[in-house]
Amino acid sequence: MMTETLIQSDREMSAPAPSPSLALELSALSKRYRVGGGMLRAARELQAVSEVSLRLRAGETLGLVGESGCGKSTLARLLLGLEAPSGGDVLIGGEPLHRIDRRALARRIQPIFQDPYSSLNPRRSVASIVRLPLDVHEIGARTERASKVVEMLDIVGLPRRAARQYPGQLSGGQRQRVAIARALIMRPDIVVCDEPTSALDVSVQAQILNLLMALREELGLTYLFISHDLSVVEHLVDRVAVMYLGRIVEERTREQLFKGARHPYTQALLASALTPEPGLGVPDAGLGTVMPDPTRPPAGCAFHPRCPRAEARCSQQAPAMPPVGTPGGRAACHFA
Amino acid sequence: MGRFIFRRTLVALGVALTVSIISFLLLHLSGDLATAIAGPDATAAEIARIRVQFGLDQPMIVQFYHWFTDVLQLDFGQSYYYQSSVLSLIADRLALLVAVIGQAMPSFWFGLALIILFAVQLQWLPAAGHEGWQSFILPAIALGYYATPAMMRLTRAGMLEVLESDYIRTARAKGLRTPTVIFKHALRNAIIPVVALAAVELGFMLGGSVVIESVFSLQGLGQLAWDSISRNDFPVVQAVVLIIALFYIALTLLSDILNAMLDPRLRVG
Amino acid sequence: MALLDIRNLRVDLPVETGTLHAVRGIDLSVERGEMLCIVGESGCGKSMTSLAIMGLLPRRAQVRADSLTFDGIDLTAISERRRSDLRGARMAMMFQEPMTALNPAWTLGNQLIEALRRHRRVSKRQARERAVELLERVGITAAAERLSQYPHQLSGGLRQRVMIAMALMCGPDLIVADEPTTALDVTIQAQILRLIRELQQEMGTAVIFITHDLGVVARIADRVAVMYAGEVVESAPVEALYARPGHPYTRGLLECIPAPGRTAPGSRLQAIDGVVPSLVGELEGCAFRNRCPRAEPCCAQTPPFASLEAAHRARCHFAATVATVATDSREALCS
Amino acid sequence: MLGTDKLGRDMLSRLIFGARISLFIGIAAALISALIGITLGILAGYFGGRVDSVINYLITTRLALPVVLVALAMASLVGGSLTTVVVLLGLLLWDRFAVVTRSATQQLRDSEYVLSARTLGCSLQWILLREILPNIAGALIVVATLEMAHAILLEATLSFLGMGVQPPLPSWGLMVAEGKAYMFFKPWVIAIPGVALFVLVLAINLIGDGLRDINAPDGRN
Repeated sequence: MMTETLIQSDREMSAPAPSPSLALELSALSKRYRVGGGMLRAARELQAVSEVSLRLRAGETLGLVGESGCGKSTLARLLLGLEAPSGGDVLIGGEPLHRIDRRALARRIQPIFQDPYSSLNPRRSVASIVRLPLDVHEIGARTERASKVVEMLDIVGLPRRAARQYPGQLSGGQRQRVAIARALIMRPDIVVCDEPTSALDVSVQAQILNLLMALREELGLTYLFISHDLSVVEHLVDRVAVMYLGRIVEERTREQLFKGARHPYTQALLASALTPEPGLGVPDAGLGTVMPDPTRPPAGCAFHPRCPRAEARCSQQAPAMPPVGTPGGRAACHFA
Repeated sequence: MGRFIFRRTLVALGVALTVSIISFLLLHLSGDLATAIAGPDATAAEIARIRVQFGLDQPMIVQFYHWFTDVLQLDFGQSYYYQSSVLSLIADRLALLVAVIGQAMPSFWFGLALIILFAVQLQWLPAAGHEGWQSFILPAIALGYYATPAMMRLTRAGMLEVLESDYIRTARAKGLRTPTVIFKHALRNAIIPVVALAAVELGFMLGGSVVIESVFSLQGLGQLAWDSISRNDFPVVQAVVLIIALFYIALTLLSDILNAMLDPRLRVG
Repeated sequence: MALLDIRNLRVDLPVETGTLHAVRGIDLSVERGEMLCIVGESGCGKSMTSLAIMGLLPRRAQVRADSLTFDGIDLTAISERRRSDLRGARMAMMFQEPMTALNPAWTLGNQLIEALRRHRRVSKRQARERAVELLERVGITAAAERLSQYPHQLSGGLRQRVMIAMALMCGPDLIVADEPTTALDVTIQAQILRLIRELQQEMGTAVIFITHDLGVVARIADRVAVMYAGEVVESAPVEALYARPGHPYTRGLLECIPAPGRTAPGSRLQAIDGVVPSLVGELEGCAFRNRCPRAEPCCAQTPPFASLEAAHRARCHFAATVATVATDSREALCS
Repeated sequence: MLGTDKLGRDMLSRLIFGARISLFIGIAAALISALIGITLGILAGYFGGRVDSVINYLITTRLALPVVLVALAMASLVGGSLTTVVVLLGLLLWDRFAVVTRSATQQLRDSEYVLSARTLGCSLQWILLREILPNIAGALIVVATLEMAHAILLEATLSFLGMGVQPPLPSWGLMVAEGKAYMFFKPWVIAIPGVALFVLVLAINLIGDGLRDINAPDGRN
């Protein structure tokens, strides 16, 4: 196993050797925003993503969980090339993301967003939305594109007559199928699913989750699955990374994480997840009511003001995160 | 709040500077001023004399510098036509203008219709001039009527939107009586865009007064500008444009500060 | 006698294409100190029901009921003025969006105090004291200083705590909570739910808790009403509902969410196919039959409520069968 | 049919020809200002940050200038004519286009379908013109009708004051000005063009309202 530091020095010296089994590799990826700055006002700095290192093998599904504002959506935007990182690097199939042409990148990594209402252009027909990637990349002749669209509608389980409809005429689940068809028509290797079912009703959520699982099987896709719903994550992913205030605080395989989480924040998340079992009541995860200001993260461990286990050193010394690939998973906690 | 007002004032000053540059450039770039002042029948010698007299032979930047430093001392120069100080000319008529700008944008035809109906047919009010307060009623109505529908619409739309909002439902869920819900919770939030529009409309009215004053033969600021335009008396035109712009800027500044008092969320630069 | 008793409540809304029957004749009753959860998906009429109870529906909505009685008061017969005397005093409400439910232009203190001063003859000082006391009770630190803060200065979780304090200002008998934790993160949601449950038991307040989340329902409810397409399709004590769901829709809802121990990771989930029928115009027969795996011709007739056991009723022709096969077949269905 | 004016010209035919002039000026000025305003607005809304600050500043500055006075002054310098009026009004009426485009673009900029177009590698031009613009077109058509009406009224004002369209072209504003001297004896001389103006502007505003209703949000359900 390569350690994190090795990768970093490697990258500084020369382009890393492409490792074919790795679909996606993030090394010390960071993103800072300046917020609140106006014409005459100094901006404050928001560390949205901080030193995130992760690896995804081809065909693997990595779940990314954390509460709103923890930086998981920013991370998705960095991977999709929608934002430039402030530090660190993303390797896609071993190739640095910043060296990949925007259009070439589009063929390798595609998103599925949360809100099926805003993710489709309301002025375009379903056929035009699904065909858009082919149009932009000028792939195939007219008839070829049309037949590819029909094929794609079949794959995602939409009736062919839907092609002529507009997003406004479709239900939430159908819209999400259209978004999936658009993301997959160019057969990308990696799909970033940013809360793909959290805007849907539970009965529809199951349909979309089934579809995502079937497509992963058929097309050999690699998923980065971002969600706040732990039961969905547990059902779908191979490995889980937990994010808090811009950092990965714990990463483990699914079995390890759901059976033996080591970071107090992960433990709190798991305790707060309400499974449909009557009689258990609402558990107390022991978190306080203090919410940290992300532009002024607490010193030491960022979680210490809410942590039930915090001790004096937690407010002074930030716990180290073991390197990527540590056997048995890793957690950034002094007591892990 | 103090910092907000300070920042907002700085921006207003910046806009004022830009407007003064534009009002200067507008007149100096759109044609040869000396020729325009001298009139169509002037000889080349006369034009040259005017050019030197008004400093129009100097580089643009020098001309602007002189004009701008003078403006800072409230010296808008000499009127080409009246041959007197622009400032005193404007000060005389500003009072008259303020009386009329209680309201809005012009409709010269609406003004004429008012004259025909109230001055000629009914003979209730004077048709022209400014003797006594009665003379201002028709011009004020003519100026004001244009803005009224826009304000009413915005107030209505704002009110309807606010009444649909969650916090109104919260207020009603507390059992508050309808007048409390409307006047305490809804109006304060609905009035914010209206305050902003009112400032903009007031600014427009200043500019629009030229037409109404012409219709009612009022010797106001607008009429002064209009006369000066027809006489190619550009320092006056320039100063009127600038003063109206400054009025507008002051009004929007005021409305921003007022809105920040109404809504605490706006109290950031 | 029940604190709140609803018989055949209907809510109609005029829409462009006709009349939307948002609530189509529901019966509900809430006992004192009870936590009733109304669960259902978007558009099932659960929010309309809650607003109808509070008398907060938009004017264009038409509300009819055979009976709508709160503590012996016939709510359909009293004036709007009398109704508003009850609102905030004896029945209070909490909303979903903590970010928009508080007026941005007024301080928290002002908004808390006015709730009390509207209904009780107390001085400003007494009202302030009550507000501080309640803010502290809902877990807000430095409560006295918070009174002069504006809503935008607080996080979502804190605002929802303020909403709880606001609802409790007059010590109501009934709180209607419309998805109060849906907009919150899971850890905050758990804290707020604990708080609501604690306060409810401590003060003996009845709560109608509206949600789409079966996980939440399982953990806090005493009794549950499941709504679908404007109707209550099943109502039961919480244990009975989860152990022996009598309506195919309830069963479908329980089976389609991944649950550790029941659904194997990566396995196919039991989705409910199809979509909810349109509620514009009249709807004949069982509203769920177009999505129901066991629909039969008789489902074209509106099914009656079948009583399964004490206080457990389901609106299905086959309720008895559904309830008995449910427990043992669930494992089989998911393997 | 409607009689003649002081020079014996037929009012009706002048009125009808005047309508053509009013409409031409309204449409042409609205087009020019739309081009300026939409370009500035979409750039400000999409890029935000410094670009937005600068363009917002431009808009504020433009709003601070009194339109009628500036138009009058410029027309008097350049000389009133149909072209002058159209160009001047086009250059002065873009503010509302810019404001509306800017705020509408801001709302769409971070919408997920624009993000998704960006991840597909669409060019900036494609995103602005083919993804964003069609979705704000509805609002812009309404602004266009408003500005058309505004331009027509302003042209009539300029012509009324003698700085707009020059005689013998039959602008309605000019017709009112010409009739002003006789209005106490023959009120219809100013009433007819005035009513025509009123009806035209009202009609355009009503069309704008109608278009607004047609374009009402059809997106969500």
